Amino acid sequence: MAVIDYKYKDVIHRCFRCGYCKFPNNWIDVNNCPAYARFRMETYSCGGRLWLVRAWVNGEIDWSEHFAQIVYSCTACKNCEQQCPLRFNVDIVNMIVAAKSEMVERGEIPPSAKEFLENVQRQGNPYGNSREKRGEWMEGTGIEAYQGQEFLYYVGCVGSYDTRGQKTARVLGKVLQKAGVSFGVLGNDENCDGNEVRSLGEETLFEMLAEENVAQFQSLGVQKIVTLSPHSYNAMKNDYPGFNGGFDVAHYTQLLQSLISDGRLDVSGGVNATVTYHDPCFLGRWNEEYEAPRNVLKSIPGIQLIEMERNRDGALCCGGGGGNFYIDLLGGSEDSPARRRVREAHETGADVLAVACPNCLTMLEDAVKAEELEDKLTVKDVAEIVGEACGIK
Amino acid sequence: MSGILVVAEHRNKSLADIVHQMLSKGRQLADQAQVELLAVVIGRDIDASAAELARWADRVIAVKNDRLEEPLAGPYQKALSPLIRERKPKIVLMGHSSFAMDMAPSLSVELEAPLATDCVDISLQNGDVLVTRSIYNGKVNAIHSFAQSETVIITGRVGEFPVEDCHRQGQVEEIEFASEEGFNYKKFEGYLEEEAGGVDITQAEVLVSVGRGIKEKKNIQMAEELAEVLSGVVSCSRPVVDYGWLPSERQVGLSGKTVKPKLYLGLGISGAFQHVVGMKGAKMTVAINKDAKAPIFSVANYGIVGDILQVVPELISKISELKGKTG
Amino acid sequence: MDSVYQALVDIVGQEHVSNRQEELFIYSFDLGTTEPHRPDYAVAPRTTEEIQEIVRLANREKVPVVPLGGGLSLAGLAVPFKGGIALDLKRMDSIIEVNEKARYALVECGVSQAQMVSYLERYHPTLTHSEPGAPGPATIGGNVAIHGQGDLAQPYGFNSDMVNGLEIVLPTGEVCRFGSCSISSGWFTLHPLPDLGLFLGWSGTTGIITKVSLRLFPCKRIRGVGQFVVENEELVPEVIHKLTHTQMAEDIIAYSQAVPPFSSGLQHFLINLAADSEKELEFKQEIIWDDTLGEYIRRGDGGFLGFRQGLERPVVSKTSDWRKGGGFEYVGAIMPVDTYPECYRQGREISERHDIPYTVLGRCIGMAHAMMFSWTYAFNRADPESIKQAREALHETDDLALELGGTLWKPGLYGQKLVMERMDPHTLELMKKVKQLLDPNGIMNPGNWEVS
Amino acid sequence: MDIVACIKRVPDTSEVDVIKIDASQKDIEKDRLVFKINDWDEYVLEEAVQLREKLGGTLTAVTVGHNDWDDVLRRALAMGADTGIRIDQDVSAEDTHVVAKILKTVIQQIPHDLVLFGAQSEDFGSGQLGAMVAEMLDIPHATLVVGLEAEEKRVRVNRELEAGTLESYTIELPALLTIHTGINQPRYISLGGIKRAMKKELQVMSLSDLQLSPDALNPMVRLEKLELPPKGEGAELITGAPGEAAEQLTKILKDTGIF
Amino acid sequence: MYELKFDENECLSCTTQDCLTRCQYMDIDRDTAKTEILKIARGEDSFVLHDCVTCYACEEYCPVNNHPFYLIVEKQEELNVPPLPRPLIQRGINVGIPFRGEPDIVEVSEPVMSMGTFADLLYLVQGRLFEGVSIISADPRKMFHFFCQLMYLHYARTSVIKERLPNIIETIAKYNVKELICFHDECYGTFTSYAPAVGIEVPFKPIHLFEYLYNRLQELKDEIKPLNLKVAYQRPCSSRLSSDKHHFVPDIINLIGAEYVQREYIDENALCCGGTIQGQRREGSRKRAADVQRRNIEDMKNAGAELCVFNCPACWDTLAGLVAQNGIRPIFMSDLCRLAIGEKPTGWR
Repeated sequence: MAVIDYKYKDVIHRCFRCGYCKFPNNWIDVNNCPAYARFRMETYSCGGRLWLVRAWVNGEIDWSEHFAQIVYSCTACKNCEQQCPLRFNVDIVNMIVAAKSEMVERGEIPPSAKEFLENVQRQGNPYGNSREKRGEWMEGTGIEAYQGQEFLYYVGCVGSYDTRGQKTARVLGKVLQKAGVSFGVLGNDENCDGNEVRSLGEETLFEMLAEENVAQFQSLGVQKIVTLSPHSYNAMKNDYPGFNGGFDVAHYTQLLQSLISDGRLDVSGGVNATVTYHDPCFLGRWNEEYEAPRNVLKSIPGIQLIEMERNRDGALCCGGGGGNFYIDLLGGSEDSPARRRVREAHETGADVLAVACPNCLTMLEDAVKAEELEDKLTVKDVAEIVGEACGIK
Repeated sequence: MSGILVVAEHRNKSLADIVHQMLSKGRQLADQAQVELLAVVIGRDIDASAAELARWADRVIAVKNDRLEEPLAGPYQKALSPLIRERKPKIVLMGHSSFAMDMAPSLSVELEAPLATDCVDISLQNGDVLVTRSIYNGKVNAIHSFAQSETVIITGRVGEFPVEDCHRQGQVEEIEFASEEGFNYKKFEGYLEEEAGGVDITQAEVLVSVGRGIKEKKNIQMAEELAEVLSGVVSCSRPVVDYGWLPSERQVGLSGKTVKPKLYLGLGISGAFQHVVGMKGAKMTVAINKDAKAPIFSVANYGIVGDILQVVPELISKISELKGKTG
Repeated sequence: MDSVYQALVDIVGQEHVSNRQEELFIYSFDLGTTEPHRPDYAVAPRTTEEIQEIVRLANREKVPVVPLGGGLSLAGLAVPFKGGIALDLKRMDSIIEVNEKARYALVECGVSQAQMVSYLERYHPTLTHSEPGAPGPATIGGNVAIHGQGDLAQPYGFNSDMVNGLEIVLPTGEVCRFGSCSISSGWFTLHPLPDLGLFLGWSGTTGIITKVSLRLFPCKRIRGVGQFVVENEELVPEVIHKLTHTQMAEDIIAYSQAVPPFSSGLQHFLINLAADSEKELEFKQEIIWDDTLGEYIRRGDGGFLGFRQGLERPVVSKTSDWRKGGGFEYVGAIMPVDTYPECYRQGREISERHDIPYTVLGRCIGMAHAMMFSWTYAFNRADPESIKQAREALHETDDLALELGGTLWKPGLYGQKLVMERMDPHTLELMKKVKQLLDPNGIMNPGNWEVS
Repeated sequence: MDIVACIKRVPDTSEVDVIKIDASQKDIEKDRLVFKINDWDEYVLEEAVQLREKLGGTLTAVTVGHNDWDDVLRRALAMGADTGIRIDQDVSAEDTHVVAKILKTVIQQIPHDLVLFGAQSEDFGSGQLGAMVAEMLDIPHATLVVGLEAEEKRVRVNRELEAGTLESYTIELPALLTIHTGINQPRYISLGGIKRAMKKELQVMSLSDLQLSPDALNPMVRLEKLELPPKGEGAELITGAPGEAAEQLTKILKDTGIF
Repeated sequence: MYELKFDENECLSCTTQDCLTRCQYMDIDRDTAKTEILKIARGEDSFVLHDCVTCYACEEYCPVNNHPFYLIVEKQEELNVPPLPRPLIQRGINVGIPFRGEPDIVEVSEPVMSMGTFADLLYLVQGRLFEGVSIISADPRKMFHFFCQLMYLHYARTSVIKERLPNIIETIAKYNVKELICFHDECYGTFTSYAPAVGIEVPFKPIHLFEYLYNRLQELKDEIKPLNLKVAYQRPCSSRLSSDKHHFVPDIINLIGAEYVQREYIDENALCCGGTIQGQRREGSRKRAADVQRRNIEDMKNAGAELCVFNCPACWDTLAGLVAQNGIRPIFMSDLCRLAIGEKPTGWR
């Protein structure tokens, strides 16, 4: 039995499996680890996962597709790191990703993850859609190609290919136009940001994407980047500097916040709605940006913003992280985190569930349909709500 | 020009369906070129097959070989090549079957004759033979001609050449072929029918058929439920079998079963021709697929562009509701 | 095809049963030093009915059933020593009713302590339950099944004394209710019916607790912890006596531990106070710190370390990281208060003998009627030797507790043996009969409390 | 056991709705297409690697094409092939006979107990090449192999026939097999693996290295032209949210008396 | 052995007796003050030794820098009138014992800052303000090797300080730095006031954190967005040993466009956080501390303070919670400065 050479060998045994990792910060619910919420077996809890990885590393269990699915069901939402009381908690997600990397190197990963990574290798996006279609989302918007404008508007894979994501990408484009922001996009020449690739354990592929993107941005003289997706934001803000790509990166909610406060964007049109906001993991727990989206929403006349039981660093992940918006190891049940989340949103009495991430958007909108809440709860991206407020159709 | 020769493939004493399709095409070409249509059948107890071939062919050559109960590429080739050298047919025509894929290429090398396989059309234009092949998963057609050659070998795609019944009385020539060649280096061990798991999809009135788009093994449960409310069974396309999610007895298509249900409901099936061949006979076809461009939509009566994981649960509840009402 | 597996799938559905190596591996472990044993199946039921069917199946097939909640007993009480079904009850997690006027909560067994605390804070801020200070996922059902106690033990006693009613699935599959709920829809008292209390403290060997009605208590607006420290352990029983006399503390814990080093050798007191107003709080503080403990302070024998408002929930699992090793286990015992000095001195000796940083802690139960002691031994999960050391220390401590005249609390197999050796033979015989009567096929959590 | 795996590189056309045919009318516009290893050849490599892990010996990967075809060889090396050989000749439009001649010449020069091909290619799908090469090498072959048990001197194979029937043979080595999908589960090839494979040496040969004169390669089948197939009529699309769509479909099924 | 440089004649010739007359916790007139301080100087018992809350202030009040406070503490120890109960002293003395092995001395390049015993607060030294600063004592497990020991002035244990401080200085000296920024001004006071007072050599030049911050802010002037906040400052006891640096508090607050609110208990009249008072042996200590804290916070409120700025983590521990309860937001000085240059302090909302 081959014993795996594993980066966190001398840390991973320190997990006691006390199980705090299952809770949000207010302890209201044991279901704040998306994978555990979905399956409710100890194997899928953060601690169970770590113990299994350790057992695999030590040769106590063999690799199996089920094991791989348990590991890949981690959405890297960082709730566990938030809740774990022990000093090594900063490395929990890294420990899982390192296990994924081992599987990637062995080629032993869930089929859907294999598809995801091969598609990115080939077409620069998880869907395997043609690179030639990446720019289709912007047809008829009059959005310019990037040529030295102030901002590069980086759309990302979901915004470029997913029909729902494309809608948001367009609206945000129009909002930026309306605010007179000088920006451009890369269209078909945009490539995957690699954030999910890394969380799927394909370190080398991520490095390649990061290097290519950094090189491309620099050759175009990009200095400021605004991203549609918090996933892109995270990669570019925290990882690209390691590939000497130090750009001034903002998530669009941060840009909108300042545009509104500087009076460059007029949202006086208002929107009459009771809104509850879902924190995306890669904006929230990963980058501690909880307020910008809320401030944007609060600044819109007519909006009443109410909080879900679990919010900010206690938010429940939509289940789309770690590539799961595509490889989908958490779907197909009323216990799926996305469906739990929309039920929670519905309980607040809100009629709009606002998100700031295209992955969350697609995950939660599908969940609303599955829960048959279409006529009670609408999922909208903050960009779309702002769009309405400044009269963009 | 000289004749057209159809190579007949038979199993358990009866001709494969494809043979009739090739005979019909062969007949048509022969009439057009006003040449003889020959048919060759090789093996033992082939009289019935020979007689059937004679309904299309002007001349049937029945090559008798007691050792050849089954159509085995090796021996067949050894029996065929001298025959073709002797009769010099312009076209040797056979169905693009597994058997042909094993034999035709080596035959073409042995005879140094050009070979075009899996053709969707064959035509004669002032004496020249032209073939059409469907390439790049059916997105492009390629038209080929052949270099000067006494004989060209062509295999035709299953289902592309409609069977036109014909009632000739071609004459049957019997030849003894005793050669041991072709048996020794490659020993036939027999056929394996995969063990019947009790489910015979060819008999089902309703088939819920799943393809790659089902994404994960566990989602097959969902298809089972849908099949249940429609009192049908679950079938699938090749990838699902390749992934080991369903036994191959459930596979519809060229290498699987051919089905003719009242309703064929395709979930996440893109519709490659190898699959479509197997389900074209369905009375009604409904396709649900994320990819609006999937070929399946061109053969389906109704289509829903959407995520099966979303639509199917809805469908199940709606149907069971309605059934509940109507009892 | 495994027929038991198939039957389980039919009962709870595919996703809530497993016979795969991953689940079997995880459910074979306790977090303490107990050797793992693999179950044959892991099952997570959602309803009492499902549990009944599982138990009936288990009887038919003579398959052991090992119920677990948080699986945090640390004493190996949920390790499937004889294989069978690991029954994860955490999906039984509805809070069914909170009756404010009668001050009780009716919950399913799998409701976690953390969930309960948070739910009451959120929806019934004037009520609280006795929170055991175990990690948050520990369950209500599991806790009463082992006679747990919590942060209201000083005024109100064991958590198992706070049970107002129980729903049990018997080892033979019938559902039984105990207390007022057995004759009415009210879950407000366990007494004064003929006492059939055959389930509390049995660690799931006589049945599966599926519902618990738990007493709730007034939750005052302000709650906080004060700390007091003395050098001389001999002072501890006296100080506790005085403190309990005030009837003002919600929780009194005396402890001493090697980490952090600066507090090593000193005896610390954690004293929880609660009040609805600053006035009430100051009144209580005056009585505790100035009037009751003032004399020690002025003599220089005792030190006041300050009072913090707000209850910080203890995070015991931090202990598991003392040796960067992810593990600890403790011996729990119920002891007379005046044994504290011995418990401390000899416990500390045992730790030092096994080269483990010592922690000795005693929580006051009732008006000092007893103390729940814990002697904690951390170990390094990656180092078999340190696990061995911890195990030996635990066994020596089991012996110690009994020698000092105490009783063991939720003992593991070793401790159970010691207890049953010392137990009055007639009592033992009765235990045996009860067990045989309730569990004729011996399928419930076998290995535990087995009277030979 | 010494294994030779012959693999090819194909454009990924599955995602392209409309393929453009270039001016010559004899090829498609490839400049913006993405290329990949032929689907069947992934199974070839997986099978070869597994046999190699089991029986030892050498594993040589061979392909015919210009230098950007190296990447399929890199995959093979990343998976565990010892050697990668590329014959530097563009044959993408050529008659299979021509390609077969070239490969036969190469294979003759390397140790080969077992030669593996994909059952067909994704782009042209003629499924001829393997069997032709076998005939030229005068070794036994079996096409469409979906089951394979190998020993030192012989292999037992199952060929796929129609309608779920398999045909079973025992074949003496050396032999040539064409591998069908589903015979195994190809592993994921990490980019790290491929990068490491970049360091390995590739053998590149020209026709002259093989003493093949171009005119010895005269094609027997000529490509006249490419054209786009006529459109079929297609399905009536049911639109709306999953709920609504399901609603409508249910009604249709009801009305047509399905239930 | 190290000797406190105390000159009785300075007191004899002193005209103010500020040391005791200005004490905020004892009401003493000038005559009593003179007699008592001399009694103490001569090694006799005095109620002052019993009633002293050890707030350090007299060190600052003394016009001739004669170290009255150090004197009081030495005598408390000699005459065994410790202000705290034994277990607290025991605890306290143990705190300073380094454990978990020796610190590994690494290459550092100036500027260098020592965290003292607050390695856990590393998150307070982030951002552009601290760019390029090398940190000494960044490892919580080793930080007691850098513990200035001055805390024992509260414990009547100058003996402990004298015993341990030289080794601490030696350890730091191993880094051979010319200048050392002190994260905590207790360290700064130790090196600049106590060590010289008892004749301990300090081979490097301590820099006060606030002085460093002020200079950095000057460099980053353009980045500063005026805060327009009313700010109170909780002055720690140890700052009494570096009163010459106290002016940086108002300087910084003005520089970042905030308002340093005027209040009764400000600057020299600042009140102790109460942390040390509440545990003292003397009757009523707990209430005394509570009263000091109440007055202190009331005063902040009356002055309209929105923020309460802290320097000392110990003050923070005792007071931050109470301050917050009273609607005033507690913040460390370094975080306040980060706010001013548009950075977001850890956990700040």
